[in-house]
This record gives sequence, structure tokens and C-alpha cells, in this order.
Amino acid sequence: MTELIKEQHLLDSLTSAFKIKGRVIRDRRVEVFADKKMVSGILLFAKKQLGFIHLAHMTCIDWIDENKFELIYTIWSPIEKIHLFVKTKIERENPEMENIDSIWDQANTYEREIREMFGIQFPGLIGEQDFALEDWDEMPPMRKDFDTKKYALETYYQRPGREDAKDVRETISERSGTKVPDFAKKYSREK
Amino acid sequence: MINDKDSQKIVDYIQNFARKQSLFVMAYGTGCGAIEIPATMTSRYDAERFGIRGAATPRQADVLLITGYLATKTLKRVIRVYEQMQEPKYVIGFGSCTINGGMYFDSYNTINALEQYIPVDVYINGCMPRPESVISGFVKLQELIQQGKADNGKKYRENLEWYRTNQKKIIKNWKMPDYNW
Amino acid sequence: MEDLGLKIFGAILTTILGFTVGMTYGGIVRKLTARVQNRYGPPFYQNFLDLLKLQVKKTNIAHGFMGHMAPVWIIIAAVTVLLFIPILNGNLWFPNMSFHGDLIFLLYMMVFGSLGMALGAGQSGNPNSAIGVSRGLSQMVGFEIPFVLSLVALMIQYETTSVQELTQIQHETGVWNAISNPFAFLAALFASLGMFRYSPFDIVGAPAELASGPVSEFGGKYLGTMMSGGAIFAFIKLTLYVHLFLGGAGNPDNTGIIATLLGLGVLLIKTFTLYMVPVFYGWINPRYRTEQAIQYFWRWPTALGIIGVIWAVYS
Amino acid sequence: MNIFFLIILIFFSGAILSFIINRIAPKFSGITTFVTIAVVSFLFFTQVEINSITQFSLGGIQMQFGVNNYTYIFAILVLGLSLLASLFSIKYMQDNDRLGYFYSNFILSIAGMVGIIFSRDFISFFIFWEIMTWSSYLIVIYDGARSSRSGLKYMIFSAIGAYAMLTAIVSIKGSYGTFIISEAIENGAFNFTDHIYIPIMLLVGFAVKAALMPLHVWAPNAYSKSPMSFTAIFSGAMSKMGILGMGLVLASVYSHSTDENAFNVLILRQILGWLGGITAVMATIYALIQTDAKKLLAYSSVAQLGYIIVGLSTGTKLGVMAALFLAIIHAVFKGALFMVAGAVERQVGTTDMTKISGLIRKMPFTFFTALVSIIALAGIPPLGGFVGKWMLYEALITESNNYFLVIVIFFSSTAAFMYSYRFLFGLFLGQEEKEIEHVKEAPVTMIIPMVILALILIVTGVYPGILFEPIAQGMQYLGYSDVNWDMSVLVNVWGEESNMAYINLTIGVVFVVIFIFLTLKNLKGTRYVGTKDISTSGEIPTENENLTFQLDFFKPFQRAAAPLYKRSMDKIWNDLGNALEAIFDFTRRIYTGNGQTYALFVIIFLVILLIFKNTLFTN
Repeated sequence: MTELIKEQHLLDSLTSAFKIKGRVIRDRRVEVFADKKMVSGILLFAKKQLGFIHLAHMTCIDWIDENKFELIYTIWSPIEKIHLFVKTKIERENPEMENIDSIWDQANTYEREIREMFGIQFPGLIGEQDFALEDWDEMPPMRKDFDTKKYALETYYQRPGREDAKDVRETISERSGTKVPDFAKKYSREK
Repeated sequence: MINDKDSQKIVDYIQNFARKQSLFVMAYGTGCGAIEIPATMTSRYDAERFGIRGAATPRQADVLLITGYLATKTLKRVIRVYEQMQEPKYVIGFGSCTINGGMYFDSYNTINALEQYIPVDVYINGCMPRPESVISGFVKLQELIQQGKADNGKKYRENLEWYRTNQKKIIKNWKMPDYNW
Repeated sequence: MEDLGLKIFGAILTTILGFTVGMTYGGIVRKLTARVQNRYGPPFYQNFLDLLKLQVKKTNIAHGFMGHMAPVWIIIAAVTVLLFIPILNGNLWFPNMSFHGDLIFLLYMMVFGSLGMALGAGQSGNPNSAIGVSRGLSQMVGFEIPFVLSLVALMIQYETTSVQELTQIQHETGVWNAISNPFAFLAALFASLGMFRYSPFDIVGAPAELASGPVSEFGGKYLGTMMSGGAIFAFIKLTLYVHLFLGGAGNPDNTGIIATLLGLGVLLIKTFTLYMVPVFYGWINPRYRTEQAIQYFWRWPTALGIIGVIWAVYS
Repeated sequence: MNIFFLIILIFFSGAILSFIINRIAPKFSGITTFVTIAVVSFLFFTQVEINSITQFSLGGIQMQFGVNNYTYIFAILVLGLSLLASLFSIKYMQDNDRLGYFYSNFILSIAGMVGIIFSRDFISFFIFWEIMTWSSYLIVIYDGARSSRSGLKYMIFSAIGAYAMLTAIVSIKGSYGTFIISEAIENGAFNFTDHIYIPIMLLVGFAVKAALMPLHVWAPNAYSKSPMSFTAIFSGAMSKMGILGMGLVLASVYSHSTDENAFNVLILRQILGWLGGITAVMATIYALIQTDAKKLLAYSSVAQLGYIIVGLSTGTKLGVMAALFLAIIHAVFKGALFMVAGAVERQVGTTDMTKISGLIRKMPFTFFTALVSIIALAGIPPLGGFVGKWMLYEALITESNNYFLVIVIFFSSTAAFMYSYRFLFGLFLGQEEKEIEHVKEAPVTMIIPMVILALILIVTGVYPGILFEPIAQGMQYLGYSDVNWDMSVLVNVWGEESNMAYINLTIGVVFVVIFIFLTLKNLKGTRYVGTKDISTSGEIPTENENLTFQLDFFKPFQRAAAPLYKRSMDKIWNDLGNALEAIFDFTRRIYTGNGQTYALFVIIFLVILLIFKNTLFTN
């Protein structure tokens, strides 16, 4: 572990300052697991004290088995050249997270996307409700309990004859009355 | 002397010939198919020899080419572009996505069959169809035009009610301007 | 009365000739461009098919009265200018009115169409159209300067402002104005690059960024009529250049059918050769921005034009 | 009573009457003005005989009133335009206060112009000139504080002109012993022979009114700040008084000069011509960057006056004819255009082109006037503007050897297409915005004068001979003999012609054929849509979305012509003003208020006297 000194150092400084857990994933990748309420403090600390001036990304994962949403803030320090992942888990019922667009302006875009796709509310978030979708009034579509296929079947016209896991070549050859060439048979799914 | 019916036939023949030989294409570059259009138009495949030519705005266009999956949000724009085109107008659905949704068949925001929302003259299947198949699709359209079978602008106008119902099913907040037919 | 009948016949003949030649030239250029790009290309009569198709469109859209009138202005300007320039020098078959309007009139009449079309484009309310018009008018101020300089040079060199007279002088002396005043010819040639709006001066109707600019709201019969006007204009500009600089065409002493056909042949050869200049220049050039285009015309072409005027004064 | 005195008297009493009536019934103030001008016009065109002279003496000075063929041209122009403008004014000024002030000055300024036309001696000429200047100044500052600065500018330049003119008049009396204009001309007062400063001073005086560079800086502001119904006269007719005077001076130089290539003639031709040309170019390029329609028109006025001066400066038959023709046509179309701007201002509340667009369906008659006038302004066949431009170019090319001036003028007139388009597009075309939905067509009394002017433009385009006849007679007075004119054929000295009859016939026939073809063809399939239904890549513009392209309309041209925009005459005058102020400030410091300093000055003065005693007092 000699070559991961600066990563370890970063992790140490964060864990000691906030009493949180974390780990070094590999070189230039460090992640910490924080409580919901501590996230903005960690981010602010990382930005002001440790030189992580850039919010590279912010995303959300739906852990439906745990009944939790996980929010991941990816921040980047151009001096240390380290990506720091700040991860936090929040409840799925009436999810709400602190709005960090006062720390980074660009967080506004990510937060609007997460609000639309997962239904997580960020109090004080400026911007229209619609982000990428227009006039969406169903369940937020990126939630795992949203059945997109069912929705598509109900909403959109389905062309008859579409069946999954069927070899197109055979269908075509049936229709046109020709045989599937031998060389093509080795790709066939029905062995 | 030729009677009225025959002369009308001759006129129709000439008109259809001109229409078929001069297709101004409004390529609505949705999805991945847009990348096939430059290949089709440029030196290697040269669609211009069939009289196929790009048009910049729907007002000048004859053919609306939908090149790939259509999100519901995009569908709104496509409908508007289609309605702004002037008759006779043709639509070519390009790629599996316009036929049955293709690999996006279960997506919550892409439509699966284009002809439910605007009338389609020719489908070109494939994911993606190569420029050869694109040109063959255009040739098929030309045949239809020459036979006088491609009159979908009229069909759309007459069955507007049905199409509107389908469109409104997808586009819930219908804010489109009323089109004075 | 016979005279009038002949005139009307001649006018119609001239219009048909100008239209046909202009459209065919456009088609040939498309074909040639395709060949240069290693394509097969459309047939040379493709433009006629396009025009016919546009004219038989079943529905058309206009954005109001000026939008409706836009093609009318173009056709008026095109046909009027066509009738006021000599097609063949002193030929009876084209007994037009080239004696009744001179170069200054032609200069002003030629902008009539573009301005009228610009008004129509303006009424459509499409911002792209307005941007295109702004660029087109700016570019026009650019290329008109060398063009007018070369015309002034010709006018003072031969002390006449009539195209017919200039052609006649070249016919009598046997020396083309392109040789007797090469600088003026060069200036005019540069100006013609801008006039034909091929690359690099095609920013007016840049299809990719402006959605074809001023004509973006026109389709069907309106676009078709504009196309015909544009074709006639191409023929006008070429014929005007041929008669001003390249010795003209036709023999006023012999106006028999064979001589007329011969004259037409000469006219076609000269015009086509001239037409190749902007086309060739366009093939090898990317697009200029508007201010670059204007400054292009205000540098060497204008300098050549000024030299041409000085040459004309002291020769 | 003598008809001339009667006319002047009617004017003055009309001015007083309208002032009084405003106190009683403000509505009738405008009507009084209209009636006054109508009565005068009627009297003038029925009673006044051309070339009749009335002599009288005032304070021992011989004075003459009369109308000759030359001034008759301007009389038509002034009275015709004033009549229509006063009719326009009734509704336009309706809701303003201080109407008495406005209308009495309105009448007075017209009285001044008519007086100038009547005057055959310099004294009355000067008096009426001042009446015209002062009354127009009072109207410029009608708007109060907003326009006081432009009014001040106007007054300063007018004062410069007036003093120059007065100096010249006094010198003429001193050198030639007469105040009568025709006698002064016959004595060769303007011939640049012995008293070269006399014609120069006079030209300076006239050039201020004709807005010639570098004395034009007052014009754009004054034209755009005064009420539009007056600006129609201000720019249309009053600037032509400068042209009238310049014509007199120049014509007497050219037509009495025996040697065509005499040095003074050439100098005058070059200097004045180039000043006119530069005026035209600079005003044009400033016109096309304006966003206020009134300002645009004001700059365009200056540019058009530049053409007229170029025409005059050639001194040739065709050139002067072109100038006079352009003067009349300019009065007509610029009068019409300012009325259009006035109508838009009254109906919409602003003339800022970035705020207005798409008025064509709301104000069709106004648009018709604007279209016709703009076609005339741009000099596009077949309207009257083209006739004037044609003659101007032919005069420059065939007769004056001033070839590069042709290019300058042509540049200016091609750039004029740009602002012409800008004007029409800015106000009438483009998107129909929601903010202007309530706008209605202007009232009938405003429409009528505009449409009359538009019709005049059409008629003079088809039959320019209507105007050529009085112009030809007027030019005979100026000393140009055998001025040929035809009803519709324009001929230059090389014998080339532009036949307006053929041109109009062709245009008319083609127009009818194509228009019918285009309208009837597929009539059922053609439909008209609103300006929101445009191809915007499928996006639907919302109602409040402004899609019109208005701001920085000619930015590419501005970038290309950036060197031309660097120098502004306004700035140079301002710098001059600042420098003078600094000098005066320094001079003021002499007066310290301290008695001892003054004593020191006296001592220094005496010492200087003593030192230079021998050189100063030689005899």
C-alpha cells in the first residue's frame, strides 16, 4: 500500500474530522459513507479545506431491498488528482435531501434530474418541475418499483407479432419460404 | 381526341413522375439513424442521383424521414413538423425503433409504432439500416408515388380525429396550436 | 400593329429562352458538382423536375400579403431586366427594349427583386429569414462597389451608358472590353462571385445554420416561382457580362435564322464559360462570414475597379 | 390689397388666431391651422402671377416681393406639404397640451418659408429666414426638457448660419450697393471673382439648413425630437429652403461663368460635391445602426440632402434638374415617412423598432404608404425616386467628370437599401407580438394625407414630366437654356435614355400576369397562417416569446465597416466645444476681481504700447 499514501492521508483526515467510515477503492479513488445530515458539512470541508473544488457528478441509486435511496456525490481535486465519493443513504418514504446548490451551482442540474427521476425532494431547489420529461405524472420512472414494461405495454401501441427471444432469420425465412443458410444456423438461439 | 379521363391520367402521370423524381427530404435526425444520412447523401452512395435532396425546413420538404426511436417529447415536435409540411407529403420510418420500438420497446418514454401517430408510407427495417437499404426504401416510395398510392397527407387530414386521439394519449398536456386545415 | 405583335412574341421568346437556359445551367452545375465530388449526380434536367414538383404541390402556405407577393417581385425584376438587356446584338428575333433602359436602370432594377423577396421573407416572421436578409443586404453592399466601379469605367471609356452601344462598339472594333479594360473586367468578375452566391459567399442561405435563410418559410408554388426567377436572373447576369465585357453575341448585319442560331450558340458558350468561374471558385472554397465577405470585396476587387476607372480616364 | 401682403397677413393672423382659439376650444386649433394654410394655398395658386413684382420701401430700404419660376417650384412643395401635414397634425396632436404654442409656431414657420419664397431682396429674405428658424426652434423644444439639448444644438448652428448670411448680405450692400437678389446676381456678386467670401458665407448659411456636413449635427436630433407632423415639414420643406438658396448661388456661379473649367468652378464642384457625398455616406451608415425609426429617418434625411447637394454642385443641366427633382420627391416621400412614423407613434406609443413588429395587418394603409415611400427613397424603379437618382448618376458620369463621387454616392445608396429594409421590417413585418394586439389603424384624417403623398409618388414615377415642366421653367430662370423635358423619357447628354413608359408598361404587364398566376394557381390549396406558425425545428413558440430579430440588425456590416464608424462629426464638434470652453475659461480668469491685478494689466498694456510705439503709430 505504499503507493496509496495520499489517498490514505485524505481518508484519514476525513474520518478523523467527521468520525465517518470510508475506504480507499484504488489509486485516485476514495469513498466515504456519511450520515444524511453530515453530507453538506463534508462537502463544504472538502471544498474549502482539502481543495476538492469540482463537483463532477451527483447521482442516485435505488436500493429497494434495503428500502433506501443512496445518493453519491463525486467531487474532484485538481491538485491531489483524487475522486472522492461521498455516499449517503436516505429513507425511501418521503425522501428528502439537503440542497447543496449553494456550494456548487451545477448541483442544481443534478438535483433537478434526481428529483424528477427518483422523486427525492430538495427543499429550496430552484427550477421547473419538468426537467427531461414533459408532463410526467406517474411514479418517478427510475424507481425500481416502477414497471416500465408494463407501463409501455399499457401506454404505447404494441405491434402484434413481436415476441422476445425469437430468431429473426427464421421468421424471415418462414415468411419468404426459403431456408436459413447453414452458416447462419450456428448463430441460432434454438440449438 | 382524348377524353377527360385520359387527359387526367396523363396529367397525373406527369405530376407523379415529377414528384417521384424530386424528393426533398426533411431528415428528422432522432436517435442513432441520423449518422446514416450523410453516408447516404455523399459520394459513396449518392442519393442525389434519384433526385433526393436535403431540405432545410418543413415548408420545402416532401419527405419526412424519422431516423430512429422517438421519445414522447420528440413526437410532439415531429407532429408539428409533419403538420407544417405541404401536401403531398410522405413519411419514411427508418430503423426498427419506428416499427416496433426496437431495443427500446419497453421504455417508458419511447413510442413503439410510428404509424399510430402519423401516417407512414414506407418503413425501412434494420438496426441500423445501411445506406443501400435506405436507398431501396426511397425507391419503394418512388414506386408508390408513381402508382399514386402515396397520398397519406389526405389520409391524415381525413382521419385527423383518430390520429389526434392517439397523439393525445401520449402527449397529455396538449398545447399544440390548432391547425386550420 | 405587326410591330407590337412581333415585340410581344419576342418578349415571350426571350423569357422562355432565359428561363430554359438558366434552369439548364443550374442543372448542369449540379451534375458537375456531383462529378467533382466523385458522385454520379442528378440528371441535368433535375431542376425542371424540382420546379414542376413544387408547382404541383397540393397545398401552399403564405404568411400574408407581402409573403404572397415575394415571388411576384422577383419575377417582375427578372423579366423586366431580361427585356431591357440585349440578348443578341441587333437581332430581329429578340426585339426587346434594350434601347429604352441603360446600365443605371439595370443596376437598380436588379436589386428590386431581392428587396421585394426580402420583404416577403420579413413578413413570415421567421428569425432565420431576417438574419438571412441582413446578411444578404450587407453582402450586396460589398459586391456592388467593385461592380459599379467596373461599370463606371466602361461607361466613361466609351462614353455611353447603354449596353447595346457597348456591345456594338465591341462588335465594330473587334476588341473585347475585357481586353481593352482588363482591370474593370477583373473587378466585375470578382463581383460576380458574390452575385451568384456560390461558396464562399453563400452565407445568406446557409442551409445548415440558417435553415436556408430568406426562403425558409416558402414552399410549393412560391418556392417554385422563386426558383424560376433565380434561373432567369442567372441568365441575365451572364448575358449582361458577356455583352459588357466578352464581345457580346450575334451579328447585327445578318439576322437570318442560321446566323441567329449561330449567335445563340456563341452566347451559350460564352455564358457557360463565364458561369464556370464562380462555380469553380465555389468548389474549392469554404464559407466566408459576412464581414469577411464584405471586406473581401472592398479590398482587391475595389482596388482593381479603381485602377480600371483610372485606366479608362487616361486611355 | 396686394396679394403678397395679404398672404403674409393671413399667416400672421392665423398664427394669432390659433393661439387664441386654443384658449377657448383646443380642438379647433388644428383646424384653424389647416384652414389658414388651405386659404393661403388657394389664394396662392389662383391669384399670384409668376414674375409679378411688388416694390415697396421700408425704412428707406428698397424691397421687392414676387414669385419667379424658380421659387414657384419651392412654393408648390412648401404649400402642398404643409397643407397635408397640417391635416395630419389635427389628430396627431389631439391629446397634447400647449397646442396654441405649437400651432402658432407651425403657421409662423410656414409663413417664414413662404416669405422666403416671396422675397426678392436680401433684407426680407433674412427676416423671413429668421422667423422660420426661430419658430422651428420653438417647436423643437416643444417637448420641454427632453429636447432642450437638441434645440440648443439647432439654435447654435442656426446662429452660425445666420451670422454668416448676415455678413454676406452686408458685404453685398457694401460692395455692390444693392439688396435686390437679382441685381446682385447680375453684378456678379456670387462669382468667386473679387469678393470670394460673399458666396462662401452665403453657402455656409444655407448649408446649415440643408444639413451639409460638417454643419449637419443638429439635424438628426432636431428632426427626431420635434412632433412628427412638424418634422414632415421640417425635413421635407424647410431643409429645401437651404437648397433654394444654394441653387441661386451655385447657378449664378455656373451659368454666368464663361469658362467651364475655370478654377473657381472646379474647386466649388469638387469641394461641395465631395462634402455632399461624404454627408450622404456618413449619414447613411449612421442611419442603418439606429433602432429608433424616427432617428433612422432623420439620418436618412441628411443623407438624401447630401444627394441633392451633389446634384446642385455639378452645376450641369441634368445635375441641377436631378437636384430639384430629388428635392421635390424627397419632400414627398420623407413627408410621408415621417407621417408614417407619427401614425405609428400615436397608435402604438413608441417608434422603437426593437419593441414593435408586425404592424402590417394592423395598419395596412400606413404600411402601403411606407412601402411606396421606401421604394421611392431607395430609388428603385418605377417610382419617382428612381428618376431623380438616374438623373443624378447620369449627370455625374456624363457631365461632371467626378467619377469617384459616383462610387461614393452609389455606396451610400446601396447602403440605403439596408436601412430602408430595416425601417419596413422593424415596424411592419416580423412577428405579430402580443403587446401590440390592441393597435388599430390610424384615424382617417391621418391616413388621407399619407395616401395622397404615396399616390403622388406613384404618379410622378410614371409621369415624371409633371414635375419636369415647372422645373424646366425654373431652371430657365437660373440661366439654363433649352432644358428639354418629356413626359416620361429621361435622356442624358450622350443620348441614352430611360423610358419610364416602357419600364412601367413592362413592370405592369409582368406584375398583372404573375400576380394572377400566383394567386389563382391552386387557390383552394393556399392558406394564410399567422406569424407564430413558422418552422422552428418543431418547437412551439409561446405567446410571449419574441422571435423577431431586431437588435443589432446589421452587426456584420458594422464589423466590416468598423473604420467608418470611428469618427463621428458630433464628437469632433463636442471636442471643439470643450476646447473653446477651456479657452474661455482661461480668458475668464483675467477677471480676478482684484483691483491690483487690474492695475497690473493697465501697466502691462502701457508698457507694451510704449515698446511698440514706433511700429504701431508710424505716422
